[in-house]
Order: sequence, then structure tokens, then C-alpha cells
Amino acid sequence: MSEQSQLVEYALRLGDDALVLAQRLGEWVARAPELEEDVAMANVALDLLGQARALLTYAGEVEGAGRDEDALAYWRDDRDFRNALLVEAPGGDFAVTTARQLVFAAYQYELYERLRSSADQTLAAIAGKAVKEVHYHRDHATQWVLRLGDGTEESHRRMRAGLDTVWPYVDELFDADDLTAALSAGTAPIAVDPAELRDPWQAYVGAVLAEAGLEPPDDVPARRGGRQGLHTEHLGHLLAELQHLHRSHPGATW
Amino acid sequence: MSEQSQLVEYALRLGDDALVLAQRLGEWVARAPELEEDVAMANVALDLLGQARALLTYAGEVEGAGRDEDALAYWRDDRDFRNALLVEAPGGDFAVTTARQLVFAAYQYELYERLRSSADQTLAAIAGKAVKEVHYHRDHATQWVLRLGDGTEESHRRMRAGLDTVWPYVDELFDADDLTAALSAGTAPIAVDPAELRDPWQAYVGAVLAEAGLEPPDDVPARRGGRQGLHTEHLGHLLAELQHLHRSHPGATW
Amino acid sequence: MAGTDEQEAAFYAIVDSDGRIEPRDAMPEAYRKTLIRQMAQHAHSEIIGMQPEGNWISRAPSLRRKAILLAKVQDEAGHGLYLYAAAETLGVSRDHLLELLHTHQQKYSSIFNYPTLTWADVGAIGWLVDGAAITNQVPLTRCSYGPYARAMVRICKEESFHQRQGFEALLTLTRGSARQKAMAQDALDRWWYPSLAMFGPPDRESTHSDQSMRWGIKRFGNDELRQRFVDMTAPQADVLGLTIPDPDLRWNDERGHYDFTQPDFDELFRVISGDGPCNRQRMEHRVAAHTEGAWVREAAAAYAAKRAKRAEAAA
Amino acid sequence: MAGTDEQEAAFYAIVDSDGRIEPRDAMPEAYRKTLIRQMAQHAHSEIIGMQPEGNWISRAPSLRRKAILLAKVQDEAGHGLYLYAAAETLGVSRDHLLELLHTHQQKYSSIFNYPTLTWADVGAIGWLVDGAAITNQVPLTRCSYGPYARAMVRICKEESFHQRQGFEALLTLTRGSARQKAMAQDALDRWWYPSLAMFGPPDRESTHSDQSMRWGIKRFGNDELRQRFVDMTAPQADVLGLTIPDPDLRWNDERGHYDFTQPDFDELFRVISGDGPCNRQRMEHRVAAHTEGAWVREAAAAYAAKRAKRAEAAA
Repeated sequence: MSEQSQLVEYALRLGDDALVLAQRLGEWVARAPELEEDVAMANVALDLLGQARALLTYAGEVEGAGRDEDALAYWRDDRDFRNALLVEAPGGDFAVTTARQLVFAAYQYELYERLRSSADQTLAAIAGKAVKEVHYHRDHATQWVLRLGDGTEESHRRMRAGLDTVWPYVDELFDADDLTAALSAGTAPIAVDPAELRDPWQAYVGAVLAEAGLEPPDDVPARRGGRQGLHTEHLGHLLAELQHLHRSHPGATW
Repeated sequence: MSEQSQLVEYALRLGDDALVLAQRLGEWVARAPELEEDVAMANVALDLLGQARALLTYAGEVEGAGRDEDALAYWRDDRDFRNALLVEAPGGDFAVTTARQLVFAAYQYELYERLRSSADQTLAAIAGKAVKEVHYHRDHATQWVLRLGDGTEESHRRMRAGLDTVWPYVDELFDADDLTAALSAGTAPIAVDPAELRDPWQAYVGAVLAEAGLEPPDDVPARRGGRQGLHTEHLGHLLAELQHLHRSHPGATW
Repeated sequence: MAGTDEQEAAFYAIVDSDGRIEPRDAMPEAYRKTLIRQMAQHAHSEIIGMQPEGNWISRAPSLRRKAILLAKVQDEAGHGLYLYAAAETLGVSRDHLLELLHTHQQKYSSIFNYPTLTWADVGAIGWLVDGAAITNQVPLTRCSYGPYARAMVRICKEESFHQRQGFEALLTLTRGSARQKAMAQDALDRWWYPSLAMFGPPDRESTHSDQSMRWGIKRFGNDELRQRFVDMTAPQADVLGLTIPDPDLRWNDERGHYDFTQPDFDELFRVISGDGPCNRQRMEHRVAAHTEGAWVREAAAAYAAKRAKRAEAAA
Repeated sequence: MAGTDEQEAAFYAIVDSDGRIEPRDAMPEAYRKTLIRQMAQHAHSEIIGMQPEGNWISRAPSLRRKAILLAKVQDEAGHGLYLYAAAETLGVSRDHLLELLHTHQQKYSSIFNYPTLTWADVGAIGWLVDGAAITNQVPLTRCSYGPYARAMVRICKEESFHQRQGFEALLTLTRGSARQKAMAQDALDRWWYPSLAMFGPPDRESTHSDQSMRWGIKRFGNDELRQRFVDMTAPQADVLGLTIPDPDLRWNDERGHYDFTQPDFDELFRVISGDGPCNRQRMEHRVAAHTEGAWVREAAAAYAAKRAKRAEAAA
């Protein structure tokens, strides 16, 4: 794989994570437990969508084949998406969504924090903007984990179930592979080695869970494959909604 | 509207009813309360799908513009579908589905029973085959209305709620309009006047509900518009699933 | 108003001089009640109004449009927050107002009982529904109750942004393919009369109007506002290249206004009274979201109470 | 067997002469238990197997394919019914067997723990998974337990129909567009080794095999069946114009069989023990359907009881 292709692939991984999670969070709008959360969910979704647009646009530019953000979002099939499995699962109840938000925002925070120093100026700039947004997402998720974990018996039970639901998808976030190895090698690395993020992620998430009176589930078999386009069955249904209208009008401007 | 266009439109109404309900019933497969019902739901869905295919094929032939069953099922948009609103609503719980099945099968039975005498040979033949299938659908729904209505307190309560959910869509089934008036006029009518079906439908459904210890909901504002392509918001989502893959490969053979 | 004549005189002095009544000012009880009902209905409309547009978030045809739509629906939630907060200055809680909504004791704008059937409906709502809302609401930026007037300033600013976005979305469609243009025309055909109906019944049938005018919480009659909306919108339809579904719509030089066909007020009353295409769906969706969220709100309350207790114990 | 020597001799006389044991015949307790476990696992596989293919019912790319798929998934439910009924002849209820499935005390075929990612997977399941199932099951049409053997006759007939349909669906893809052909190849790449693993571990590691052979409920070893499947399937892949993802696959003239790479049996054991891509999803789906249907089954039981009582009272 050329360095150019590697960079495209890397930008797609980051961009697809953001795009697919934005789509899932959008499902909460007008369905949240209180009005403040309708606002917050939409806000997080908007931030993620903004990140996705910047990253997909950049992937298309580097690729140089004339694909823009919409070509990449609307015309790739399930097997071409590069997001981690975590973001594609259905939102479940508010506890499942909260658990996912904590896991993902804490991961994204550590990632973007380091990606600001990328030798790739565009990725560095995208990360510089995103890290502030993600800091808020992480804080927002943290507050809810505390409230649900240390709220009522029911919320505690649901929050534990939420963690159980998302935990199989945690390991994949930190998987290094040939691509990340190649892009994060050298003195001026372009990418962040995902494995590096595990410890600081663990420290943050562990502290939040402890304060909330929760424990990370253990002995959970890890699910992976998203970076290779081996997704869960959920992604296809999500893409059917996402893409149907756009694909129904090939070449149209919106 | 030429008589030819009227016939196309009429076949689309009947065909879309069957197609959309088949799609909804398909959602129950591998989700039914017991294995016998997985079989039964699939069976009813298959019958309806068969009716839809015959009717859409015929609509395309009469139209003479080269559209086959798939062109009509996969390439028309929401506003071009002619099904009654009843069939497009989400299935709800098993009681909602059972209520809809009773209402719809009892309607379809009276309809096809009469359509067997249509001056249009093709419609008559389709109806002749379908009426036997629908007789079974009606019987199957009847058995479940009795079980749920006269089963447990919970099932009775749910069955009442199921009737409440579907009842607003009942009246539309029996709406006559210029199209049905034109096609059902004369000594050798092509179509059945939907208004004619109301009394026998009422007699059948009323008797079943009475035996089940249930009452038809009253004072429910009627919802209509499907025959004019004025659907509920549910249809668009159903079509996104139904059509996404087919539309993603224009011109492909499957 | 625990009602001395002196207080009443002070109230009217402020209102008559176009001043602002503030939460701690004395006010007639009927004024307070009317304001609460009006602000609550307005807040309810914002949150129910999230549903028809929210219906297209997952399917928006470009990422840019998806972002614009998400931001718009988010603004509506924000407007709901401002307005419930403004109502709370009159001593009524958001929870109580939601309870009144959920039990059909308070209403929301009847326009949101129509379905969004195609993507063009999102544009049409921005252009027509937000356009009508602004026409209704701009005068309220000068209404006599301070918190309401200030909320309306913010809301109107955002809504005129939405209205331009809706217009622009439709313009893109009408400059697009034949299918896109047909989609836009179809949306206008379906949303035109319901939008005209947003101004309420003709003045001659409108109840309470005189009193509200006297109190400075209504500045213009329904008919005048409806005319203003038509005068603003008809030329915009020309720019879009769309035809307003009213064969009698034409400029009247003498009146200096457009002549137009009134909406079907019987339909309006039917929809208000519960018999619109989506009344039931909207309320079921709303109540389900509220009910399914109950355990979350309870958890937040329990957590806050625990924290307060711990803070107290530590103090 | 409440175990006299005479009964045991009678049992083996039937089995050894390739006769059929029927429900009322005496049989060793271990035979009964093994059969129940095997039939139950087979039945569970049919009903869990509805999920991966069911995943594409709503999105099938033509109405004809939708009908074929619906009919196929319906057949699987039907197979589940036959097999639970066959197991019930041994004095165990379907409810009890489902309970054992839901509490992870009984298993289903590991193949259904892989996801169906594209439409071509539906074809690949028909061609490969049903093909492997038939290879496994045809010998069971002659197994020693009558009800099981008879159920297998019916099931194998339907499954070979499904296998041909799957092949035909893939053939249509490989004769279609480049995207369709790529989809078919991708499906073969993903389903090949999991299909080979359906025959279980190599004979040298297979437990209970000898006993099952002795009892006439297993006729051939895993390795022999796996070889038979490869020999049947490899030429079909050529007809399809697809490449089996095994660089070492080639005809061995000397052996009169294809040489091929064994599947990853470690992966098989991981998936069987719960660590496959969809184990959790399949079981959650299954348990949710069962739990959500409880009130329906209770209603049906209550209704039947009431009717029986009324009939009695009327008699």
C-alpha cells in the first residue's frame, strides 16, 4: 500500500467512526429523556458529523479520484466502511448510549490530543479543532455515567448492562496493525499508534467508573473487524437509511 | 383518466396493499412468539407477496411502458405508492399485528370473493387464487383474536390496544372514489365497489370481536390518503429498506 | 394580582407606555394565566415541531444538509428550553407544563400534525412554516412581558436564519432535476394552506384577541398577519419558480396587497381538535420519549440529592 | 433402558440389522440422551439459522428473490418443528429444549454465528452451508431412530432444493456486473472455511464418534464427510467462476479426491465456546423473541383451558 493509500485509509477510519456514530446519535433527537439531552445529543452528533465531513473530504482529496465527502459517505457499501464496530451497534437505552459515549469520547480524546502533532498538517488541524469538541463529549458522558451509576438502583443496573453491551467493542479501538505501524513510525509520524492510547484511556475511564461505583466488565470476548470492513449486521441497515435518498438521485445536487 | 390508466391504478392499489403488508409481516420472521407463528407469518407474507407480484406485473403490462414488478416495487417513490395506510404502520406487538391481520384479511376476503367475477379476466384469475389464501389468513387471524381477547387479562388489554391502534385506518379500506366508481359501473364491472364490502366485513369482524369479548373502538377519527399517495411517515422508512440494495445496482439482474 | 387598584394602575401604566412587565412586578391573574398558556403552547410547538423535521435526519441527501437539519432541530429544542424557562418566571414548572401537554390539556401548533413525506418537505417547513412563525412572532419581541419578549428576540433571529435555509434548500431543488423540482412543487402544494392556517381563525371568530391586544401580548390581528405572510411569500415563490396552489392569488394594486384564498378553517379546527394526520403519532412519540426517559430523570435527581447530602455532611 | 439384557439384545439386533428403533421400543438410556442432544442441537440450528438469512428478507433485491428467501426461512422454521417433534417422541418437551438453548446448556451449529454482510451471503449460505448440512444429513436419513430418520428425509429433500437455489443465486451474480461478481467472491472467501468447520473437529479429536457409529446415529467420520463436501463443491465453484480461497486446493489423481487446507479448528472451538462474531447477538435475539412472546403463549394456553372447561361443562 502506498503512503498515499495508507493516509486515505487512515482518514476513512477516523471519518467513518465519526459519521456512523453521528448517525446513531441523530436517532435520539426528539427522543431523549429530557430536553437538555435533545440539545446535547444533537450537539455531539453535529460535532462528529463536522469531523466526519472534514476527514472524508480530506480522504477524497488525498485519493485524488474525484470523490468528495458525499461520494464517500453515500456511495460506499458496507464492506468498504472502515469504522470500528463500537459505533454501529443500535443505541439501546440511554445507558447503552451513555456507556458508548464514555468509551468512545475518552478514546477519541486521547487520539486527537496526540494527532494534533501529526506531521500531516491537515490531520493536525482537524484534530486541533476536534479535541475541544471531544473534551466536552467526554465530560458530558462522564457526568451521565456518574448520575446513572450512582443514581437509583434501576439506573445502576441499567448502566451495568450498558457497559456489558459495549465492552466487547472496546479492544478494537486500540488495535494496531500494519497501517498504523507504518503511519506512526519515524520521527515525524502522521498517525497515532492506537495501542498507545489504551493506558491513558484506561486511567480516565477506570476513574470515572470507580467514582460511579461501577466496574469494567471482565472476561468479555472482544469483537473486531470493522477496520477491515467486516462489520456487524447492523451497519447495513443503518446505511440503507443513510444512503437511500441520495442513491435514488444519482448525480443530483442538494 | 383513460380506462387503461384506471385499470393500472386499480391494480397498483391492490398490489401495493399486498406488497407493503408482506414487507411488514416479513419483519416477524424469527421474532414470532412461537415457532408455529414464524411459519404462519412467513406463509401469509409469501401469499401476499405472490399476490403483489401478480398484480404489479399486470399493472405494468396494462401500462405498456415496460415496467415489470421490480420496476414498480423498487423504483416508485413514497408518493407514488397506492396502498391504504393500514398496511404501512409498524407491526407493534403481536396484538397490533393480529388486529391488523383480522381487519385486512376480512377486507381482502370480501374483495377477492367478488373480484372473481370481474370482467377483467386477469384480475378475476388473480382473485380466484388469492381468495383461498386469504380465507386461511382470515381464519388464522380470527383464531388469534379469540385467543388473545379471551385469553388472559394482559392479552385482553393488549388486544384492545391493538384494535385502538389499527382502527383509524379501517374506513379508508371502504372508500369509494371516481376510480372505483368508473371501474365498478355497468353490467360487466372490472372492479369491486369498496363501499359494498363494508357490511359483510362488519358482520364478520363484529361476530369475531363479540365472541372474543371485544368491542370495535368507536369515535375514532379516520385516517386516509394512501390511495392518493398521501402516506404516513412510516412508509418512507419501509421503502428505504425495501429499495436500498436494488437501487444501488441500477439495471442489474438478480 | 393580589389586586389593589394601585397595582393595577401601575401595571397598565407600564403596558400602555410600551414598557416591560418583569417577573416580580404585580400583574393581573388573567394576564399571568394567558401568558402561561401562550408561552407553553409556543414551547410545546417547538418540541413537537422537532418530530416532522427530525424524521429526515437519518436520510438527509447530503452531509451538509444533514448538518444543517441537525442544527435546526437542535435549535428547536433550544427554543423549547428558552420558552419553558420564560414560562417558569411566572411560577409554573416545566414538568407541570409537559404534564398538561401529555394529557391534552394544552395544545401545540396544528401545523406539526402534518407528515413530512419527502425531503422537500424539510425545505418547505423552513420556508413556509418558519416564515409564518416569524411573521407571528416578530411582533412578540415587543410584547409586554419582559422574559417572553427577550426569548422571542433570540428565537426570531434563529428562525429567520432557518427560513432562509429552507428557501435555499428549495431553490436547490427547483434548479435541480425534474424529479427534484416536482418534489418541491408537491411540498408547496401540501404545505401552503396549512401554513396560512397557522395564523388562526379569521379575526371575526377569534376569541380573546381584544384582551390580548389590550395587554400588549398580541399586536396585530390574525388576518393582518396572514396578509403580511402572503405578501412576503408570493414573490419568493416566483423566485423559486414554484406555483402557489391558489388560482385566485394575484396582486391587487388597489389594496396594495395580494388577494388570496383563505385556508379551510374547518380543517384547522378538526386538526386542532385532534383529527389531523399525525396528532396521535406526535403525542404517542412525545409521551413514549418522556415515559422511557423517566428512569433517567429519576437517576439524575437521586444523584443530585446524594451529592447535596454529601456536600452538607462534609461542610 | 430399564435395562434387561434381553431388551438390550433386542435393541442391538434392530440396530445391527439396519432396522429402525421406534419411540415405544426399549433403548439404552445413553442412546436416548445422545439422540435428544443431537436432535435438539439440530432443531436449535434450524431456528437460529433463520436469523442470518432473515436479515435480508426486508432488503432482497428483487421480489422473486424475496419470495424465495421468505420460503426458505419458513422451511427452516418448519424443520425446527419437525425436529422438536421428533425429539418429543423421546419424552422431552420443546419448551424444555428451548430452555436449555436459552440458558446455553445446549448448542446450535457454530456457522450461524457469522454475520450476513451482503446479499451474496444469502446465496453462499444456500450453496455452502446447506450443501454441508446435506452432506452431514443424508446419512442420517438411514439412522437407527425412526422419527429422526423420517424427519431427515423430508428435511434433506427441502435442503437440496435450497442448495440449488443458493447456487443459482450466486450464478446470477457471477454472470452479472463486476460489483455483483466481486460480492459473490467476497462471500465465498468469508464462508468457505466456516463451512468446512461445520463437519466438526478431525476424527482423531472427535469424542463420542465411535459410540454414535455403533448406535447407527452417525454413519461416517467427520473427515470423510468434509472430503465428500469438498469434492462436491470444488467443481461447482469452477462453474460459478469463483475461486475457493485455498491456494492448496487441487485434484489429487492418486487419492481420487481434492487436496485442501483444513479449516482453523481453534477458531471453531472459540466460536463454539461463545466467542464468534454473532453468538451474543443470535442468543439475545432468540431470547428476546421468546420473552416478548410469553404473554401470547400464556394467552393461548389460558384460552385453550377455558374452552376445554366450557366443553366439559356443556357435555
